[in-house]
Amino acid sequence: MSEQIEMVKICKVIEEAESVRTFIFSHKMDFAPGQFIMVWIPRIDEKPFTVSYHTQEEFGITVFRLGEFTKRLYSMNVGDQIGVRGPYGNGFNVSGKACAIGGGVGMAAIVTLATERDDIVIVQGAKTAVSLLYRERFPNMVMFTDDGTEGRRGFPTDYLSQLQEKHKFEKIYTCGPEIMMKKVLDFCLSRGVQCEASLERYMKCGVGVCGQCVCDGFRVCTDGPVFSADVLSKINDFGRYSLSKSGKKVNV
Amino acid sequence: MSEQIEMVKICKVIEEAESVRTFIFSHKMDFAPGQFIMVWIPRIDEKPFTVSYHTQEEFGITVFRLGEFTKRLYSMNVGDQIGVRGPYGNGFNVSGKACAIGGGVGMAAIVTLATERDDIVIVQGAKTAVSLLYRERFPNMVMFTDDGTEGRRGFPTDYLSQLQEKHKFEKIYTCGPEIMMKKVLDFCLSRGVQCEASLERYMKCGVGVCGQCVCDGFRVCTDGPVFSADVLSKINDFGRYSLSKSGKKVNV
Amino acid sequence: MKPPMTINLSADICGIKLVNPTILPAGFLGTTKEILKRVANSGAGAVTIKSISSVARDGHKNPTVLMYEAGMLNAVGYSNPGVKAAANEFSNIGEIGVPVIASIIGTEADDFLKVIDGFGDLLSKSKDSSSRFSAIEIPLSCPHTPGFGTLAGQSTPEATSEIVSAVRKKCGLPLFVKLSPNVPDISKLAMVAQDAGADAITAVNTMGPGMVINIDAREPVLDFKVGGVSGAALRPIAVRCVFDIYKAVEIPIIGVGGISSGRDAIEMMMAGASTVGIGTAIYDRGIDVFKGVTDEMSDWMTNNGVGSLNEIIGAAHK
Amino acid sequence: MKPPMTINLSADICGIKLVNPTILPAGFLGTTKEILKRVANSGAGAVTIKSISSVARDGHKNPTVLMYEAGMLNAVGYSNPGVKAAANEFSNIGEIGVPVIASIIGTEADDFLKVIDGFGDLLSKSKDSSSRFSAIEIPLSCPHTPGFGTLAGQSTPEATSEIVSAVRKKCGLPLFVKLSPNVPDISKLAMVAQDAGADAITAVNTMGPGMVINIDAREPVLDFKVGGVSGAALRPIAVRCVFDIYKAVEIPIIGVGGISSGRDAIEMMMAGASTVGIGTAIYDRGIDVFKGVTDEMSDWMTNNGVGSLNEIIGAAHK
Ligand SMILES: Cc1cc2nc3c(=O)[nH]c(=O)nc-3n(C[C@H](O)[C@H](O)[C@H](O)COP(=O)(O)OP(=O)(O)OC[C@H]3O[C@@H](n4cnc5c(N)ncnc54)[C@H](O)[C@@H]3O)c2cc1C
Ligand SMILES: Cc1cc2nc3c(=O)[nH]c(=O)nc-3n(C[C@H](O)[C@H](O)[C@H](O)COP(=O)(O)OP(=O)(O)OC[C@H]3O[C@@H](n4cnc5c(N)ncnc54)[C@H](O)[C@@H]3O)c2cc1C
Ligand SMILES: Cc1cc2nc3c(=O)[nH]c(=O)nc-3n(C[C@H](O)[C@H](O)[C@H](O)COP(=O)(O)O)c2cc1C
Ligand SMILES: Cc1cc2nc3c(=O)[nH]c(=O)nc-3n(C[C@H](O)[C@H](O)[C@H](O)COP(=O)(O)O)c2cc1C
Ligand code: FES
Ligand code: FES
Repeated sequence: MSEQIEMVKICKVIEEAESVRTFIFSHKMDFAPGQFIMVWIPRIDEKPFTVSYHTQEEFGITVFRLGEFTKRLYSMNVGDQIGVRGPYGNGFNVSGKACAIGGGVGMAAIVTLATERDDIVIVQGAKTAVSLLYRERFPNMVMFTDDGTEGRRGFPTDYLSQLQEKHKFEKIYTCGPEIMMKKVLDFCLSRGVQCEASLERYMKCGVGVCGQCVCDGFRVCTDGPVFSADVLSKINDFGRYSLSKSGKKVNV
Repeated sequence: MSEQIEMVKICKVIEEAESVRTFIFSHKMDFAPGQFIMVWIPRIDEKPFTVSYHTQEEFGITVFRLGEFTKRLYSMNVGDQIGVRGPYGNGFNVSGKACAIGGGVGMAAIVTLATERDDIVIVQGAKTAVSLLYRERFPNMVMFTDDGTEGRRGFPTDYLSQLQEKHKFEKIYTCGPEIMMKKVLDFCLSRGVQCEASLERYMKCGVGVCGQCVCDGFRVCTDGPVFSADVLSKINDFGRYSLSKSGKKVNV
Repeated sequence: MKPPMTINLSADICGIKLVNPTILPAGFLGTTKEILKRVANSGAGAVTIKSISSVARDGHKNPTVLMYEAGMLNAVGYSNPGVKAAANEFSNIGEIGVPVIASIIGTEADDFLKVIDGFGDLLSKSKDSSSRFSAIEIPLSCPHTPGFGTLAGQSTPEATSEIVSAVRKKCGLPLFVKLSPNVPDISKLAMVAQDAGADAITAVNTMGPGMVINIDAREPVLDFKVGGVSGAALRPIAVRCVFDIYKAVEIPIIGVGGISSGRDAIEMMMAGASTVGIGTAIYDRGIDVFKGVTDEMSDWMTNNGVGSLNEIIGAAHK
Repeated sequence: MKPPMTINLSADICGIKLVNPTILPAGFLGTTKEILKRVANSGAGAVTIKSISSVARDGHKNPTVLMYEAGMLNAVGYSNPGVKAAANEFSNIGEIGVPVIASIIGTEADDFLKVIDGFGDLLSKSKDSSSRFSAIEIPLSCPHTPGFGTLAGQSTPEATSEIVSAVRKKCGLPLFVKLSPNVPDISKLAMVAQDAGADAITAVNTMGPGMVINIDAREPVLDFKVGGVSGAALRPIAVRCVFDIYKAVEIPIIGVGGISSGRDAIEMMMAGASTVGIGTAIYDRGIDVFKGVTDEMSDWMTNNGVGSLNEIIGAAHK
C-alpha cells in the first residue's frame, strides 16, 4: 500500500464481542505494530483504524460500532470493498521485558505488538465479560472487568504495583482510554519504568499537514501515535484536550 | 547532468582551426561517444553540440563559427557561462577492428570514439590544411584535403577500397557531411562491412517529442544520432531530406 | 473457473473507428507521414498532425521544451511548414494506417478557412475515408503563441462560437474543438462549441502558462519565458475538466492531459472521455507508450470483468 | 582566497521583520498556538494560522487531502473553530516567537469584518506587536468551498475591490490579499487589490480545482469530488503568477506554490517574491523543511557570492 488509496476486499469477518468485528483483507502490507491506516468508504467518509491483525499475506482491522461511519463498516460482508491508505505513523519501540495494557479500541494496537513479541504480558480492561476482545488469540491474557463478570474486578490500573512487583517490567505499553493511559504513565514515571502510549485524536489528512490531530507541538498521525514517557510528560494536552472536527479544543 | 539545464563555466579554450574552437568545462558527465548535449545561451537560443572531449572530470564541445548562435559561442572566454542539458541520444556500438571516417563538425563524434578505442584508424577529410582538426590529439590520423595542402589530395571516400584492402576493417564509423556518409554506407553495404553513421538534423526538444529532427520514422535525437547500416539503408530521407526550422522538407 | 474474457478495446469517436482509444495529440511528432506511421505501428489508435497554419512559421526560439519534476513546459510557438507543404507531405495519407486528425490553426476565423482550402481534397468529406483526414481539430487554446489561442482571445465564448461556426460551414468532416483548462467555466465553453456545431470536444490543451527560472542564469528557461504545462501536473485538472464537460454536453470528449498509464487512461474515461490523447508520456515511456497503455487497460479490464470501453466511459458519474 | 562571506537571510514584508523569508502558509498545521510554536522553532520565519471564519465550520468530509505523484489535492473546506475559539487559542500569541499572520475568511465583506471584531485586540494596531497578529491575510481564492473564494466569485475585480476596501477601513495592520492562479489576468487583480489598499499580495492559492478518480472504486477520491492542487504541479504556474504580478504592482509579494528546496525558494524570489510560503513540502520533508530550505538558500548564496536577499528578489526581470 502507499499514499494512493487502494481498494481491498473483505475476505473474512470475525465476531470479537458485542458490536465489535474484525475484518480481514488478503493484502500484503509493510507494517509495524502501532501503525494505523485510513479507511475510506466512498461517498461516506474516511477515518483512521489501527491495524489489529497482520501476517505475511493478510491484515485486518477491528471495528467498534459507534457512529455513522463504523455502523456502515461494521455491517459489511465478505466480498465488500473498502479503500485503504497507509500504514501511517510510527510504531512501538520493542525492547526489554514488557507489559502491554489496553482497553477498548486500544486493544487493536496491543495485539499486533504482542503477536510480534510473544513474551509480553498482555493486560486487558473492559466494562464486562462480553466486551473482552481477542480472547482466543491470547489465552494467557490478564483480564479485568469493571463488573467482575470475567477476570479480576476493577481497572487494570488499580493493580499496576502488584503486577510490577511480580514481573519487574522494564517497559509498559499502553493504548486505550486516555484516562487509563495517563494513570499508566504516572505510575511508570514514579517507578522509573519505561513507557509508551498510543494516542487517539480526530484525524483528517493522516499525513501531518492539516493540523487536525495535534497534541501540543506534536502531530499524532505523524509524530505519533506512539509517544514515549519523556515526551508525554511534557504534553500538556495529554489527558486533557483534543480538537473536534472543526478544530475546537474539547476535553478528552 | 540531466534533464534540467545546468549552468557550466568555460575553463579552457582551444584553437582548433580557422573559426573552430573547443571549449572545455570542468564538469563531470556520464557519457558515451556519439552522444550530444543541448547548449543554451540565455536570451539567444539553444542548439545541439556533440561532446568532443571527455575525461573523468571534464567535457568539451567543438564549435564551428557559422551563424548567429555559433558566433556568440565562438567568442566566449574562460569564465563565461553556458547552460547544458543531456547528454542525449545513443552512442556508437564499439566492436571489432574498426575505422572512423569524419569530416567537419562530424569529427567531434569521431574523436571521442577514438579516445576510448585507441586501435581505431581515424580518417579525416577537410577542404584545406588549416581546416584539419584535432591533429595534436591524434598524430596518427589519416588525412585528406580537397586541395592537397596536407595529407592526401581528394575525399576519404575515394580511397575506401584501398583502406579496406590494407586494414580489413570489420566496421566503419562515419560522421560528417551526409553525402560523405552516404558513400561510406554504400561502400560498406557492397562489401559486407558493418557500418554506423551519426546523423545531424535540426533539433529543438532533443528528447524525442517535438518531431523536428525526424528522418523517416526515426527521431535523430532519441533513436539516433547513430544509426546502423541496416536501418540507414531503409531510411529514404538519409542523404536526401531534412526538416527546416519550420518543419519544411528541404534537401540536405 | 470463469471462461477467459474477450476484451474489446475498440473505440468510436464521431463514427470514426479506432482499434483502441489512444490518440497521438497535436504537437507531438506529427511533422511527417513517416513518423506518424511509426506512431501508428507502435499502437496508437489514431494520430494528429502538428498544427498547421496558412503560412509557414518558425515558432519560438529554443529552449522550446523543458522537463521539470512534475511534467513538461513548452512554448514551441506553432512552428509548421504552412498548409501548402503540409498538403504535400500528407498526400497518400492512407499509408499511415490509422485515422489521422488534421489540427489547424489561425488568427482570425478566415485563416482557419484558408488552411481548409489549402488542404483541398484531404479535408473533403466526399473523398474516400482512407484518402483524407478523418477529422479536423481546432485548438482555440494555446497559452503561449501571440496571435493564437488564449493569447488571441480565442477561448472566449464569443470567439469560440464564431470560429467553430465558420469552420463548421466550410468543412463537413467531424469537427473537434480543443479547449483550454485556463478558462473560468469550461463547461460553458463546451456548450458554446457544441451549439456552434462541434462534433467532439478535445479537453484539454496545456495549462498555465507556467514559468521555470534557472537560478544560476537568473533567467526564465524558455525563450518565450512562459509555456504551457503538460504531463502529470496537468492530469487532475484535465480529469476535472472532462468530468465537468461530460455533464454539460452530449457530444463525445477526447480526454488529454498527463495520461501515462492504463490506469490514467481509464481514469480519464471514467470522467467521461470516449478516447484519450497521450503526449508528454512519450518522453518517459517512448513511442511504445501507446501499446503499453493499451495493454495495461486490457489487463485491468480482464481483472475487473469489464469487457468493453462502454462500461468505463463516464463510470465516475454514476 | 576570498574571506568567508556573511550571508544575511533576514527578510522584510511590509515592515515586518523575519529572520528568514520562509513562511508557513494558511491551512497547514495552524490550528493551535503550540503547533505554530513548533513550526517556528523548526525554522520558519513567520507562520500563518488556519483560516478563521466568524462561526465554526466542520469543513468537508474526508478524504479531504490526497497525494498524487505530482503534488497534493485538498478540499478541506475551511474547517475551523470560529473566531471566538480562535481568539481564545491565540491569546498570548507572542509565545510563538515569530510574526504570526491571521488568515480570515468570509462570504460577504461583512463576514470578514465580524472576524476582525471577534479577534479584538489581537488585530488592533495600537497593541504592542508582540501581543497581536503581525498582519492580516484574506484569501479570496479557495477553489473548493461553496460560499468562499472563487466559488463565491470573490476573485473577480469587483468583489476583490469591495472586500479589500472594507477590510482596509476596518483594520490597520498590514493587509495581505491572497490570489488564485485560476483567473484570466492575475496582474489586473493584483492591481485592483493594491488600489483598494492591500499592502502585499500572497500568490498563489491552490489551482484548479482538480479531480482524482479511484478507478477501482469508480469514484472521485475527495469527498467534495474536486480540490485545489498544490505542490510541484503548481510551482511553474505560481512562479509565472509572481513574475507577472511583480511587473504590475509596487507592493511586495509572498510567493507560494510548490516550493520544497532552497533552489525553489530562490526561483520564486527571482520571479519577484520578497518572502516565500512552504506548505505541501511539509509532507515530504517534514516540519524541518523550513530549516532545510533556509540552509540550502544560504549555501547557494555563499557559492554565488550573494550576500543578501535583495540581490535575489526580482533578479529574473533584469
Ligand atoms: C490512531 C487511531 C486509531 C484508531 N483505531 C480504531 C480501531 O482500530 N477501531 C475502531 O473502531 N476505531 C478506531 N479509531 C477511532 C475511529 O477512527 C473512530 O472512532 C470511528 O471512526 C468512529 O467514527 P463514527 O463515524 O463511527 O462515529 P462518530 O459518532 O463520528 O464518532 C465517535 C467518536 O470517534 C472519534 N472519531 C470520529 N471520527 C474520528 C476521526 N476521523 N479520527 C479520530 N477519531 C474520530 C471521536 O472521538 C468521536 O467522538 C481510531 C482512531 C485513531 C485516531
Ligand atoms: C547531433 C548534432 C550535433 C552537432 N554537433 C555540433 C558540434 O559539435 N559543433 C558545431 O559547431 N555544430 C554542431 N552541430 C550543429 C549545430 O547545432 C548548429 O549547426 C549550429 O548551432 C549552427 O547554428 P548557428 O545559429 O550558428 O547557425 P545558423 O546559421 O542558424 O545555422 C547553420 C546551419 O546549422 C544547422 N543548424 C542550425 N541550428 C540547428 C539546430 N538547432 N539543430 C541542428 N542543426 C542546426 C542548419 O543546418 C543550418 O543551416 C550539431 C548538430 C546536431 C544535430
Ligand atoms: C511540445 C508540445 C507541443 C504541443 N503542440 C501543440 C499543438 O501544436 N497543437 C495543439 O493543439 N496542442 C499542442 N500541445 C498540447 C498537447 O496536444 C496536449 O493537449 C497537452 O500536451 C496535454 O497532454 P499530455 O499531458 O499528454 O502531453 C503541445 C504540447 C506539447 C508538450
Ligand atoms: C491541505 C491544505 C489546506 C489549505 N488551507 C488553506 C486555507 O485554509 N487558507 C488559505 O488561504 N490557503 C489554504 N491552502 C493553500 C495554501 O496556503 C497554499 O497557498 C498552497 O497550498 C500552495 O502552496 P504549497 O504548494 O507550498 O502547498 C491550503 C492548502 C492545502 C494543501
Ligand atoms: S491528521 Fe492531519 S496533521 Fe494529523
Ligand atoms: S528534436 Fe524534438 S524530436 Fe528530436
